[in-house]
Amino acid sequence: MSIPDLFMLGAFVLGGAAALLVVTARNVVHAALYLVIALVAVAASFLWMGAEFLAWAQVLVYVGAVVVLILFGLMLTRAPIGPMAQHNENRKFAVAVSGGLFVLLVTVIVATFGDATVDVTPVRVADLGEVLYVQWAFPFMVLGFLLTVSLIGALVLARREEGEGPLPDDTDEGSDQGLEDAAQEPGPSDVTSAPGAGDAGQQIGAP
Amino acid sequence: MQAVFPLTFAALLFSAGVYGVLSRRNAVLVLMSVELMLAAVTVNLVAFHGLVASEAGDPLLSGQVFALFVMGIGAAEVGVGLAIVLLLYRNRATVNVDDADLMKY
Amino acid sequence: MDVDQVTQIDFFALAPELAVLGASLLVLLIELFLHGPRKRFVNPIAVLGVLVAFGFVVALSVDGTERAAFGEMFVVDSYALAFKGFFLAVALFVLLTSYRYFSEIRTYQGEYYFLMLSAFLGMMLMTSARDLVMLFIALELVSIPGFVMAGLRKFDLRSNEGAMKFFLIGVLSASVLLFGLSIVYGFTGTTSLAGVAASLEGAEATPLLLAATLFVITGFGFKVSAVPFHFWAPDTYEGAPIPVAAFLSVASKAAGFAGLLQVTFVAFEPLADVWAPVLGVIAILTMTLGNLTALTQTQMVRLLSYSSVAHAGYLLVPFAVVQPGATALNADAFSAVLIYLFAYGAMNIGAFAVVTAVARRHPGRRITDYAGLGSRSPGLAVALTLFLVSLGGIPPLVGFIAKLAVFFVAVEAGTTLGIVLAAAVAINTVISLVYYLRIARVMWMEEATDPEPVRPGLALGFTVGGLTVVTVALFVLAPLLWGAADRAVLVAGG
Amino acid sequence: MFSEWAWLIPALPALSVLIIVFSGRALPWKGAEVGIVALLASLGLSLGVAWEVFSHNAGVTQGIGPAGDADAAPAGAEAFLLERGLTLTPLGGDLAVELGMRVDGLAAMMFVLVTAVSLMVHIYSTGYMHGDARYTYFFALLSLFSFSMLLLVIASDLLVLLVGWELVGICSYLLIGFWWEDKHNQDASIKAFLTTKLGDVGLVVGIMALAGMFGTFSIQGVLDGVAAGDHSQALLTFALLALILGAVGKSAQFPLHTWLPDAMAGPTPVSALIHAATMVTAGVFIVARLFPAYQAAPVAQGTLAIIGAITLVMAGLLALVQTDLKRVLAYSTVSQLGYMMAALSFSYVAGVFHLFTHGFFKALLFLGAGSVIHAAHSNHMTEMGGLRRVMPVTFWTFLAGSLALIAIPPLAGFWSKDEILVAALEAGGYTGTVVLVLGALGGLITAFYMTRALYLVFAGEFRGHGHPHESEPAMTAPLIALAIPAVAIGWINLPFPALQPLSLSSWVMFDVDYWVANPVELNAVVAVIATVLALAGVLAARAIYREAPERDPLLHLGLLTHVLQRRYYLDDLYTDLIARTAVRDKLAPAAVWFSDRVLDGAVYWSGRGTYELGQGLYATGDQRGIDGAVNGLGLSALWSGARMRLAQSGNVQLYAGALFIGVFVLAVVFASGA
Amino acid sequence: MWEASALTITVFLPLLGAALITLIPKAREELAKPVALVVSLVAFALSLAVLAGYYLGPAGGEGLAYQLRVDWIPIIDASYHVAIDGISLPLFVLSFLLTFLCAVYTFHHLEAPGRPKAFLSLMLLLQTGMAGTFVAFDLVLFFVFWELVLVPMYFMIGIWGGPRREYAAVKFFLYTLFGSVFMLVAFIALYFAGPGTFDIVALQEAGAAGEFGLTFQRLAFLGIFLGLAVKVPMWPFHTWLPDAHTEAPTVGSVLLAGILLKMGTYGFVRIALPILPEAAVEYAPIIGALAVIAILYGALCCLAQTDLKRLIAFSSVGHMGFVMLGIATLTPVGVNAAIFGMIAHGIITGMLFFVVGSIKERYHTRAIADIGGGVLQTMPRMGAVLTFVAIASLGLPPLPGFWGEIVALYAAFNPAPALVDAGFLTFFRVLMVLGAIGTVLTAGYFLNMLQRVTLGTAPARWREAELRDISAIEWGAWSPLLVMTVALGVVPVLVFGITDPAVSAVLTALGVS
Repeated sequence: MSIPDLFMLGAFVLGGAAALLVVTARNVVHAALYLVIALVAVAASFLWMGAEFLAWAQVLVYVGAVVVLILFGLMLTRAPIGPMAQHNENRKFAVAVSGGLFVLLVTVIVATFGDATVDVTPVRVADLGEVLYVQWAFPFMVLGFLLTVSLIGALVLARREEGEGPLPDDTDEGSDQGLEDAAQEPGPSDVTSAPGAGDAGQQIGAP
Repeated sequence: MQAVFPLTFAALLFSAGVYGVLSRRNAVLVLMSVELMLAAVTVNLVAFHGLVASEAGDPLLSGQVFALFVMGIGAAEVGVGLAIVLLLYRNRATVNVDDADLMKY
Repeated sequence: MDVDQVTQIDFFALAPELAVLGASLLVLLIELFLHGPRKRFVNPIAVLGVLVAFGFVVALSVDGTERAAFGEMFVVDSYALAFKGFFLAVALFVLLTSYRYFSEIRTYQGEYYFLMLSAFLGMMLMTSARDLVMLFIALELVSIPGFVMAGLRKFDLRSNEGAMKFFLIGVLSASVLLFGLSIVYGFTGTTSLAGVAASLEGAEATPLLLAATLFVITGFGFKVSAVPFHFWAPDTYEGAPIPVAAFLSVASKAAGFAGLLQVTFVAFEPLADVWAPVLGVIAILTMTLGNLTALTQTQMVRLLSYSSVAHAGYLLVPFAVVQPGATALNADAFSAVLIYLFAYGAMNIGAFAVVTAVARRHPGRRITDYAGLGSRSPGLAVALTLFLVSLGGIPPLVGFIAKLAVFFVAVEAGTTLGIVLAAAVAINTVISLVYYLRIARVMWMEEATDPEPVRPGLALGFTVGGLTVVTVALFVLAPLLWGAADRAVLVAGG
Repeated sequence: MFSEWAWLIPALPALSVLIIVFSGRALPWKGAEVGIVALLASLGLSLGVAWEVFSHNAGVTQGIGPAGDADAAPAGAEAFLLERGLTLTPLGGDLAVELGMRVDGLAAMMFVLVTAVSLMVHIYSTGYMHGDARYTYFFALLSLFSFSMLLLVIASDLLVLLVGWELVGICSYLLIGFWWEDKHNQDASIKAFLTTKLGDVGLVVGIMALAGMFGTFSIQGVLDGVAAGDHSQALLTFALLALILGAVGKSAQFPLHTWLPDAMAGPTPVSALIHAATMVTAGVFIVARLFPAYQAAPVAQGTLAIIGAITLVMAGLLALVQTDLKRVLAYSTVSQLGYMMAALSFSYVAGVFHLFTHGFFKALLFLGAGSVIHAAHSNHMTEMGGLRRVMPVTFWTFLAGSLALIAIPPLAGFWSKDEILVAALEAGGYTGTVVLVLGALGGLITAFYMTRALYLVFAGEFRGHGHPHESEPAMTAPLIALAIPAVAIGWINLPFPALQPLSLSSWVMFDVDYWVANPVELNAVVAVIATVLALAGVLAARAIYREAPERDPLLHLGLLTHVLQRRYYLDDLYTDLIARTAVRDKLAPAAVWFSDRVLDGAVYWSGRGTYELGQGLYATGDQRGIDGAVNGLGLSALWSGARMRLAQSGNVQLYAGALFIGVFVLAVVFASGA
Repeated sequence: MWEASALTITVFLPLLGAALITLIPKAREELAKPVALVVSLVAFALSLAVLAGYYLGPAGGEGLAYQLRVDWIPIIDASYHVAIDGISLPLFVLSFLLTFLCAVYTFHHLEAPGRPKAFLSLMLLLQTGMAGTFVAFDLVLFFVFWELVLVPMYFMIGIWGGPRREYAAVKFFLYTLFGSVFMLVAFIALYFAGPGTFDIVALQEAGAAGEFGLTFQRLAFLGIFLGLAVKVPMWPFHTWLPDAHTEAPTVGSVLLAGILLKMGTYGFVRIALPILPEAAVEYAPIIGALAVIAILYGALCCLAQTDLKRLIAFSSVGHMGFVMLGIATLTPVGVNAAIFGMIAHGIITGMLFFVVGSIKERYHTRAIADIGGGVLQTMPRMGAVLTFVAIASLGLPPLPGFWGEIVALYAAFNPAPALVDAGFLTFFRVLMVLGAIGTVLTAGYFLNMLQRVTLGTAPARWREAELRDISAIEWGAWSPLLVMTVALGVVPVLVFGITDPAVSAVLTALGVS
C-alpha cells in the first residue's frame, strides 16, 4: 500500500463517515455541516488522484456555494434546528436497498478492478483548460446556458411579484367552476381582445 | 494507487446518498443526499480517468472534464431544487417529502 | 480532432439551434418591455423562432450533406435532422397550445417560453450529440426547464408536489445515469458513442459493465417513464399546466427515446444480447401496467399520463428485438421507434390540446366533464375521438402505422421474445381501447351536464385541427413517414 | 308432344299463385277461379301426357304380349321416359343442379292424380270456405301446394325434388295452421312441420349420400350409377335407409305418424288434398321413384315392409276408437300408406296402384266428411247420426268411397289391395308373410272401423244440434265426380295377364324387363280371403252399430247375443271378444297409449327436452360460461388495474425505492440473460 | 381509365358522401337523408356497373378484374392493391345494396337520439370500410378496411342502440379487435416467411408453391383464425354478437348481419385457405366441428330466447355455422355454398332485422312476451313479411337459405381429397348428419318464434293501439330484398355462376381439392 493509497484511505474514511452522518443526523444543520466535511473529503481524494483543478473547483463550488445555498434553504423553510426525527417509515427498506446496492457495487468493483491501479500523475490545469476550451468548448457553452436556464427557472419559481395570479385551471381539488368570462369570450376574437381572466382567477385561486 | 479505494469510496457515497433519498423526510436533506450521489459520480469519473490514463491514455481528459461538468450540473440542479422546495413550503408550510401525497392512484 | 477542425464553425449546421436560442433570449428580453395583457405577444415571437428554425432544418435536409461542428459534439445527419424537425413541430404545437393558457396571466410568460424553448434546444442538441458527455448535458437541458415548468401552477399544491416529485426522481435517475456513464467511461476510456461501440466490440460482458448498462437504462427509463421508473409521471402530469404535460408526455419522452436510441443502438449495440431482453421485460411491464392502471382513472390528464406510460412500453418493443450485428433488423427496429414517436407525438399532443381547451371550462379535468361534448362542441369531440382511436392504433389513422411498425419488427425478429412481445402489444392494444373508448363513450353517448360549448380559440383550434389533419394524413402518407424514419436510422455498422 | 310441354303442369299453378297473390282480391270470385282454371288446364295437359305415355308404353307391351309369357323384353323396347332440363346452377367442380323434368309413367300417373284431386278440392273449397276472411289466401296456398306437389313429381333432379318436398311441407304447415288464431291449430301445424322436417334429415342425408356416391343429383344418374354397381353396398343401403326416414316422416309412417291426426286441425279440403291424396304419398312416391335402387338394397326393402306392416295394423287399430270422423279417416290414411310402403318392398306396381286408387277414394271420403262436418257443425261422430236422409248425395258418395276403402269388389280399393297381398304372398319369406298376414288382418280392421263410421254418421237419429241439410252443389259436385273413380279406377289394372299390356302396370312401368318379370296376376284364394275378411269386418261392425249407433257399444251385449243367436254364435262371440273386448278395449287403448304417451310423448319430450337443453345451455353455458369468461377477463383486467394503481402511493420516496427495486430485479434478469 | 379506377371511385364515394354530410349545417340536418340516399344510390349504381363490367369487360367473368396496384409503403411492400373477382363481387354489390336500402329506411325511422347527420355519415364511412375489405388485395390494406368498420359501428351501436348499448358497443369493438390484432401479427409473419410482400396474389402464389413451412403455417393460421373467427363469429367466439345485434339500431343490425359478419368468412376464403393450404387442411376438421357446434348450439340458444332481436342474432350463429362448414370442406362446392350462404344470410337476416326493427319501433319492445302474438292481426302485412322471411331463413327451398345449407351439407359429405387422405371422411359425414339435424332445430325455433309473435290473438292493448302497417318507405327499403330473396332462391345461378369460376380457380391452385 503506497502513500497515495493511505491518503486515499484517509479521505475514504473521513468522507464515508461524514456521508453516513449526513444521511442519519437528527439535526438538519449538523447534517449540512457533515456534508461540508464529506465534500471536502471528496475534494481531497481528487487531490490525491492528481485532479488538482477539480479539487479546488469542488471546494469552491460545493463547499462555497452549494452548501451555503442549502443552508439558506434550511433557513428559508424554517427547518427546526434542534434534533428531531428526520426519517420516514421507509427506513428499513432504505437500509436494505442502499445496503444491497453498496454490497453489489463493491462486489463487482472488486471483482473487476481488484488489481487495477490508478495513474495519479497530476493533470496540468493548462492542459485541462486547453481541452476544455477547444475540444469541450461546445458542451461547456451549453453548460453555461444550462446554468442560466436553471437560474431563471429557480427565479420564476421562487419569486413572488405583483400581479401574479394562478393559471386558468389552478384550483384546489379541481372544483368545476370554470371561468365564466373565459367561456363567454368568443373564440376567434381572442387574439385582439384582452382576456380579463387573470383578475378573476386571482380571486379564486390566490392562496 | 489501487483503483478499488476511490471506486469503493464512490460506491459508499452513492449508497449513502441513496439511503438519504429514500429515508429522509425533509426535502432539503434529500437534496443533500442527492449531492452526495453526484459527488460519488465525480469521484468515480476522476478515478476512472486515472485508470484510463494508466492504460490507453486519454488525450481529451474526458473523465476530468466530465467530472467538472457534473459539478456544474449539480449546482444547477440544487438551485432549481431549492426553488421548488421553497415553493412547496410557501404553499403548505412544510418541506416534508412524504406529506406530499395529494395525488396518487 | 485538432484545433483548426473545432474552431472552424459551420454556422449553417448550427442555424436551427441558433434560431431557437435567439428566440428564447428574445422572448425573455422583450417580455420585460411588455406589460399586462400584451405579454402574450411573446408567444408569436417564440413561434416565429421555431418556424425559422424549422426552415433551417428543411434547408439542411434539402442540402443533404452531413455536417459537423465541434467534432462529435455536434453532428448534423439525417437522424439529427429528422428528430429536429419532429421536435420543432412538437414545439410549434406545444407553443400554440400554450398561447391562450398562459395569456391569461400577467407574469413570467417570457420565462415560460424561454424555458420551453431552452428545453427544445436541449432536445435538438441531444440529437446532434455523438458523445456521452454532450448527450448528458443536453439531456439535463431538457430536464431542468421541465422541473420548473411542471411547477408553474405555483398556486396549486398539486403542481408544487408534482414538480417536487419530478425533480427528485429526475435528479436521482440522473445520478444513476451518471454513475453508469462513469463506469462505461472507465471501461472504454472514451465518451464518444462510436468509440464506446468500438471498444465494446468483442469485449467480455463483465458484471460491472452490465451494471453500468443497467444504470444507463434506468436513467433513460425515467425520462421515457418506463415501469418501474414511471411513478413520477402521472402525478407530475396531473399537477403541471396542461401544455407542459403535453410537452412532458411527448417532447421530453421523445428526447429520452432519442438518447436511448443513441446509447443502445450505437454505443451498446455489441451488448444487445444482454440488454435487449431486459428492455423487453420492461416493455411488457410498462405497457401492461400503464394500460391496466389507466382503466380505472377518473381524471383525464392522469388517464392520458398512464396512457403515455403504456405507449412508452410499445416504444420499447423495438429495442427488445435488437441483436448484435443484425444490421438490417436493428435498422428496422430503429426506424420503428422513430415512426412510433412521430405518430405518437401528433396524436398525443392533439389529445392534450383538446384537454387544454376543455380544462378552461372544466378545470377539474374529470372525465365526466366530457359528457356530451359531442353535442356541445362536435369539432373538438371528433378530433379527440380521432386522437384517442389513433392512440389505440385503429386505422385509418397514423396510430395504426405506428403499431404496424412495432408489430413488424417484433415479428421480424422471429424470436420467442419477439412473439411474446407482439402478443403483449396485441393484448394491450385491446386493453387500451377500453379506456380510450370510455372517453369516446362519455363524449358521445352521455348527456351533457353543462350545455355550454367549449370554444378552443384560434391558436388552440388551429392546433387541434392541424393535428387532426396530420393524424389522418400521415396514415395515407405513411410512406413519407416510413421513408423518413428509414433514412434517419443510426445504427452501429449500418 | 304433350310430354314436351309437361313442365306447364306445375307452371300453370305457379302462375296462378302469382295472379292470386297480386290481384286475387280484385277478381270476382276472389281468386278461386284462377286456381280452378289453372288446375283444369293442368289436368287436361296431364291427361294428354298420360295418354301419350300410355300409348307409347302400351305399344311396347302389346308387342311383347301378356306379361309373364315372355322371358325377357325384346331389345330396343323401352318404357316411356322423357327428360328435359336446363342447368339451374353449377355448384362447383363438375356438379350442377338441373331444373329438369322427368316424365314417365309414374309421373304421368301422379300428374293425373294430383291435378284431378286438386281440381276437385278447389271446386269444393269454393263452397266449403265460402265467407272465410282469408278466402283468397286459401286459394293462393292451394295453388302453391299444387305447384309444389307437381314440382316434386316432375323433378328430374333430387335437389329439385327436395325443393318440392320442402315446399309441400311448408304449404302443409301454413294450411294446417290456416286458422291461426287458435293455439290448437298453431300447435298442430308446427308439430306437423317439425315431425316431417325431422324425417327430412334422413331425406337430406340420403340425397346427399346418393349424390355424393354418384357425383350427380340427377335421378337418372343415380339410377344409372346403381345399375352400374360400382359403389359401396353399405353406403347405398345407408342412403336408402336414410331416405326411408324421410318417407316415414312425410308419409306418416310408424313411428313418425303422430302428426297426421293432429293435422286434421286444418280445413277439411286441405286434409283431403294434402293429408290424404297427395302430399302424404310423397314418401311413397320417392321410394317408387328410386325403386330400382331399392331393388339393389334388400335390407332397405325389408325395412320398408316391416315399417309398412307395423303401420298399417297399428293405425287401423287406432282408427277403431276414434270419435272424430276426420281422425278416423286420418288413421285410415296412415294405415293405407302403410300398405303402400309395404307393397313397395315387393312390387312396384302394387304400391303405385294403391297410391293411385287410394288418392281418389280417400279424397272423396275426406270431402264427404267435410260435407258432413259442414252440415253437423262438429267433427265428432257422437254429434252426428241419421244424416243419410238429409244428405243423400253425401251419403251415397261416402258409401262408395268407404266400400272402395274396405276393398269390396269390384270397387277400386279391392283391386289395389288385393294386388298388394298377392305381391306379398309371391315374395314370401319373412317379410312377405308378415305383410300378408298383417295386411289381411288390416283389411278386417279397415272394414270394421269404416262401417262403424258409416253407421255412426249416417244411421240412426241425428244427435247434434241444429238442422243439417245437404251441402251446396259446389261441394256435392266434386263428391260425385270423385265417386266415379272411387268405384271404377281399379278397373284399369285388372289382374288378368291378357289385359296387362293395356293396363296401369304397363302405363306406369319404369322398365320393360321389370314389367315382363313381374306380371300382375289374380290369386283367387287371396282375393276370396281378403274379401271375406273385409266382409267380416263390415258385418261385425254392422252387428254392433246398426241398431243403436248413438248408444255406447259397451252396453250392447243384448244385441250381441241377438246376433249370435241368429247366425254364428261363435262368430259373434269371436267378434265380441276379439274385436270389441280384446282389440278395442285392450290393444287399441294400448296403442293409443303407446302412440300418445310413448311416441308422442317421446316427440313431445324430445322437443321439450331440446327446449330445456337450449334454455340450460343458454343460461349457464353461453351467458355464464363463455360470455362470463369473456366478461370475467375484462373484470379481472379492471380489478388488476384497480390493484395496480395502489402502487401509485403518492409518496415520492417510495417511487424512488421502486426505481431501485426495479434496478435489482432487472439485474437479476440481466444476470440470467448474460 | 374506368377499368383502373372503378373500384377506387366506388369504394371511396361513400366516404366523400360522409364528408359532404358533415358539412351540412346543423339547422338543416334533415338534408342529410336525401344526400345519403343519393350518394348510396350512386354508389350502388357504380357497383352494379362494376358487376356488369366484370362480365362485359376484358375479364369476361373470370379472374381478377379492375386491378389497380399503387405502391403505398414501398419499404414493406404494402401497396394499394384493389381488384375484384367472383368471390368478392357478390359481397361487394350486396354491401352497396344494403347500405342504399338502409339509407332509404332512415327516412322511415331513426332511433333516438336522431341526429341523422352523424348517423348517416357514420353509415357511409362504414360502407367504405365494408366495400374496401372485399376489394383489398393487400394484407395491410385489407386490415385497414377491416378495422375501419369497427369505429363507425361502435358509435352506431353506442349512440343509437338499445338500453345496454354501451356494454354491447364496447364488447363488439374489443372482441373484434382482440381477434384482429393477432391476425395482424400473423399477416406480418407471412411477410417475413414468404416472398416479403403483403400482396395477397403474390402470397397466394407462394402458398400454392409451398413456400411456407408446416409449423409456420400452423402458427400463422392460428393468428388469422382468431381474427376471422371472432368476426364470423364462430363458436365459442360468438358472445359479442347477440349483444351487439340486440342493442344495435335497426340499420346497424342490418349492416352488421348483412355484411360485417361476412368479412370474417370472406377472409377465410380469400386469405387463410389459399395462402396457408396445408394448415387449412389441418384446421379444417376443427373448423368443421366448431361450425357444427355453432349450428346446433345457435339453434338451441334460439329456442331459449325471449327477446326477438336476440333470437335472430343467435340464429346468425347457426347460419354462419353452415357457411363455415362449407368452407371447412375445402372443396369448390363447399366454398361456393359458403359464399352463397353469406349472400343468402345477408339478404335474409338483413331483412329479418329490418322487420324486427320495425316491429320494435311500433311495439316499443323487443320482448316476445310483451308483443304477445297476433302481429298478423294488428299488422297483417308486417306479419306476412315476417313469416315469409322467417321461413326463408329456416332454409326452405327454393329460397336462398336452402342452397347455402344444402350444398354445404353436400360438400361435407364429400370433403376435399386432402381431408379424405387425412382420414376425416367419416368425421365430415358425421358433421353433415349433425348439420342436417341442425336444420330441424332451426325450423323449430323459427316456427316457435312465428307462433309466439305473428299467430294467435293479439292482446287488447295492441289491437286498440292501431299500429301502422308497413309504410311506403318500408316497402321501398324492403321490396328489393324480398325480390332478391325469391330471385336468388329460384335462380341460384345468379350467385353460383359468379363465384364458381373464381372459387375453382383459387382452390385448384391449392391442390387440396
